[in-house]
Amino acid sequence: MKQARIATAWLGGCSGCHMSFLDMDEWLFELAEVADIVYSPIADVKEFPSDVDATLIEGAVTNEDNLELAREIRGKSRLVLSFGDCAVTGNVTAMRNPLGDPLQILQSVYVDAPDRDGQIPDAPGIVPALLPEVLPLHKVIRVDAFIPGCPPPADRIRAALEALLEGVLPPNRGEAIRFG
Amino acid sequence: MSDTTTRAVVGVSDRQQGEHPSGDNRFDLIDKHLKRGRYAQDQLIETLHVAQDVFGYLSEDILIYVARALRLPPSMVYGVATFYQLFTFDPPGDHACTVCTGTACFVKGADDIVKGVSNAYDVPAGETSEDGSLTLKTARCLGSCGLAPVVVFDGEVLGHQNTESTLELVAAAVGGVD
Amino acid sequence: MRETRSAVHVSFDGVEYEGYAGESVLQCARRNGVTVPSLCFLEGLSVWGGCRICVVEIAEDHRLRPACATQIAADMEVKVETPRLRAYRKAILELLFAEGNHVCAVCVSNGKCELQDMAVLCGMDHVRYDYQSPLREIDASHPKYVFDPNRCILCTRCVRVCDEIEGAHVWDIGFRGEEAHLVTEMNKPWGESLSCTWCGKCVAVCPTGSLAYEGRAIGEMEHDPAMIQRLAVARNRGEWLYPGEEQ
Amino acid sequence: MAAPIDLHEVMDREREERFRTRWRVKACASTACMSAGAGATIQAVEDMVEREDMELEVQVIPTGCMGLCSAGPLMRMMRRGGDETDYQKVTPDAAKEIVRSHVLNEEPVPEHLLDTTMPFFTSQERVVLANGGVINPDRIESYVAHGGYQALEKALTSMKPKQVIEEIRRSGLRGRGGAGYPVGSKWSLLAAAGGKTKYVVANGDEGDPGAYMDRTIMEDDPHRLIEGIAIAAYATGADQAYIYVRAEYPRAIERLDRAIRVARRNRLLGRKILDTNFSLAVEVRIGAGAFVCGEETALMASIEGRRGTPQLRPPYPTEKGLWGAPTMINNVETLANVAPIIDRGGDWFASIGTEKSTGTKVFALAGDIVNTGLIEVPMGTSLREIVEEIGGGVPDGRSFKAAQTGGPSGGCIPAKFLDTPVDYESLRELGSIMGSGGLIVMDDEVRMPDVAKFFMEFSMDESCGKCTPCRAGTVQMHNLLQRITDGNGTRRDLRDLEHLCSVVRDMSLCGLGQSAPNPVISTLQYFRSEYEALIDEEEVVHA
Repeated sequence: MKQARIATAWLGGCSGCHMSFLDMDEWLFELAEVADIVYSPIADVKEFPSDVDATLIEGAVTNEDNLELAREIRGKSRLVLSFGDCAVTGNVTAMRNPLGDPLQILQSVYVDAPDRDGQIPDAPGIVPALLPEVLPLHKVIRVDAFIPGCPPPADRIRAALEALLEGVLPPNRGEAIRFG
Repeated sequence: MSDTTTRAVVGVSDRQQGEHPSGDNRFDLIDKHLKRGRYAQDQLIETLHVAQDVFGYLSEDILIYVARALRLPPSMVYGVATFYQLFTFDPPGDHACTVCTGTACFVKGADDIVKGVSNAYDVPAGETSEDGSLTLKTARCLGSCGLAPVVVFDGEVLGHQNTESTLELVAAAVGGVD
Repeated sequence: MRETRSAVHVSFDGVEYEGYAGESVLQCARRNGVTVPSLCFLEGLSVWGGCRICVVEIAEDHRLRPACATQIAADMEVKVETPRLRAYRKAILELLFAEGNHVCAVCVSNGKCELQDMAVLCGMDHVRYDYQSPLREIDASHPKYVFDPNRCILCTRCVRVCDEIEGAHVWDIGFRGEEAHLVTEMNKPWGESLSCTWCGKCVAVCPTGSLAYEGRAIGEMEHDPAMIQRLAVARNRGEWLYPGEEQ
Repeated sequence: MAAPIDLHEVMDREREERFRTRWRVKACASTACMSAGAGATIQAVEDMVEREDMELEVQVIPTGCMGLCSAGPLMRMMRRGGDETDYQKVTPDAAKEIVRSHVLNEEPVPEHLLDTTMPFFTSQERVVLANGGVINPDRIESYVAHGGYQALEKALTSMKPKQVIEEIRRSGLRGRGGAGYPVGSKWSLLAAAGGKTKYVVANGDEGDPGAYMDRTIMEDDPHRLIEGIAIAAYATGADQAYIYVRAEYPRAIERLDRAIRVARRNRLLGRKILDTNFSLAVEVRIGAGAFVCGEETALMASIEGRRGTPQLRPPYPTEKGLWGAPTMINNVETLANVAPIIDRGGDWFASIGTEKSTGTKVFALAGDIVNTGLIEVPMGTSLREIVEEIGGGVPDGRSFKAAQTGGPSGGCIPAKFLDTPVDYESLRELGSIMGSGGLIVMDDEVRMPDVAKFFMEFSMDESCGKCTPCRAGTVQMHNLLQRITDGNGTRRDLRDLEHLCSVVRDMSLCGLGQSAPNPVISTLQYFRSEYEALIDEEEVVHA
């Protein structure tokens, strides 16, 4: 049987969702038998491959790199899933939104804060520019299913993957969709 | 609560002849209205109207004064006052420019007039310019739709206005823009 | 005492139950173990009817009515779970989540929140509308409690309990529309309130993490809205119930 | 207690006064003409009459609205027992010339002549506005001279309350505030309600932008409203009435306050009205800028001095209204129809208009149309007649695109439905409503999604904030409309917008929320291509 091609990606988030992914422990070995992890922050792959069956995206869309990667993933994945509260709602990552202009936020964090010689990081091509506001993933690309949770517990991730491997969308009822 | 209010509030039950206990005789006018309405709690909105007519706006002191006179919870008085659009909590500017934004005026370009004055004098609609010279307001519908777009400047209703004519009007009273 | 009330037949989603005259649709459903989602309603307080989560369909005329404010009538057929109602409830929850800053992950009530529970119950797994991201300052001026307006859904339970049960009327709603928010006296910090009795009932009834005890960390806050029901029973019937004994 | 007014004596006296001078100058002093400069015009004529010793020849009478507001200031020269000549755009100088020319030379002044044979005047049927341009609103005698308070006298002295209600029922009169509930049924409900205290409330919180018929009635014919209220109270057993007026109408408030005082002095209000056993106190209550207060339960909350948030129904106001007592709320225009019905009979009224929508309706005609102003036509008149004939069509060589009725709760009716008769049912079928009677004509330059956004902004700003769908739903709908009209919308935005229309319509607590999506729904229905042209084909392009 052909191996399923699964990817995970990490946008504006704390990587907690990926930690929870690793918490699936020995089931990861079972997963490896039926699926290839073709792209992931926990796998050393530089380019996002094409022809991916399903991609789990952690994190909100907060800068230009996130946006670019999200669009690339959408173009190369049959299914895209918002993985965790940041991707689903913006969550903690989006807590800057009420404060408005990101430049002012950078100013207050890097310059106005009691820090000597503070300056706003500015390295075009290396440090990506922040978007005016942090957006949940489904505001920038089409998303097929949502796995809320901060982070989603390991068994919730496993249930989602099991469903995907069976060719259906993850459960979207009951405790499977609890935020927080 | 400031000293003024404390004194004013004492005055509700302890009226003296002559000067109002608050030291501000304008409170007399509120007292007169309250008395005529027999301090009925349903007179709240009318009383706030009177207070705003007298003082130009509703300060915290005035709200507390009215709340105590009508024996209403302060938070309720605050809730009622802020519910209604016509009550204002800041002193108004020297001149008031109200642009009608009813449907007929909208169809005839009232939005541009608001934007024009707002940009020229750096005053958002509903607020007063920093130097206190101009308050820019919008009105729901002044019912003079036949004259759309309508502008009211310092109480005078003017029909068939446009951005230029309105700016001229404002400039004549407030002074031009640099 | 209940036995003396006249009973009528009602049905919820086609299943027959017994209802009592004078009972609301919501009360009848709850008593019979039928789940009707709701948020602003709280047994023991006056009916507000603002959240619209408990809206059900009355078969007779297909009209949608809030279960909290609709009286049971004989042979009433109530529909709770229809595709339309499910879609509407979900939309309303999305609207609530989008208008405040409900960041569950860092909320004192995470895991014990009625709004969060309601999202689970109604199958809301994401918000399709734009988050409004309002800028609202937390009021931590009270020595015992914290008010976080970011998490307020304007259910007015606190306003009602303070006015109707405690009699202090510290809280009210100020402004209107999307600007509407909870205010204390003259919109001053809660800690400066002259009428607050520190009784904590508003905190007990809050369905979200908006009103909480000072010093609670994420997920540590537990509310006790049923306290008001026990209080009402004690006042009206002279019976002092233990927690969990509420009907 | 002073003796009540002798209506017939006043009529005789007024008739004499009418014939005292050879000329009467009636000048429209309603708000629209005043803002067009009528104040100076009237002043100029009065000064001239005094200076040139014409008092025995000419009397100047300021009147209420003559209707054609776009041609103001309006003036009418009336010869004793003879012809009338109407003038438009009468400046102070023109006015003096007109009066001199008539009085001295019996010659009209051609430049300012107003053609009263045009359909704007001939196609109207004035019941509610019958006194517009006729009486001096400041004088009760003027109202009485034109048949005022006859209906009240008739009701009190020769009809039982039940008969009054029956007459209203026969007339088929329906609420003029929007929904069109049968007035007779409403009155019966209040009459049947128990309790010692009952209230009648006149709803003068005319908030629809573009509608000003209620203001005109309150300002220009206040006694007609008071008479209607008194008859309603008599029929239903109420002894206290309120007139709730929006604070934006200071002139109406002043006029009503004075009219109430005068009516009381003449024993037309107060204790033992016209020496019968019927007593009624009427009080004006003022709003403070909240559209939602036009909603019955919100209005009552406001009268009680609270936030104008709507309450759940049932209980209905006629069961539990103001301070828990049975209360009936009627719109101002509705009540202005009452005296004529009692005067001339329900059958007469029912003979005007259509079978289900009887009588006339006042519309405020505005927007891209030649003749703007207040018109009154029989129910069932076609939109085409109103727009093309009475209104004189769309100016500047442009073409008609849509007529907006019902304000933020109504919809936009496209050209293909111009032949629709204007009545409650027909307008509802088209996705609009009668509303209070604002009728805004839009030409082909107007973009309909912009119109929808305009009204959504209105509803959003005016939402009281009590229920979730209206408070938060209107914000999201406005947000989506903003994006779409900015050209940044997507197909999904359009889908979300349509879904929200249903959510807000079906789930909101009160009429404001329930009808807030109407402008969007109707423009989507008739002008969908304009939305489609604005949106991007892409599913998601927000960032």
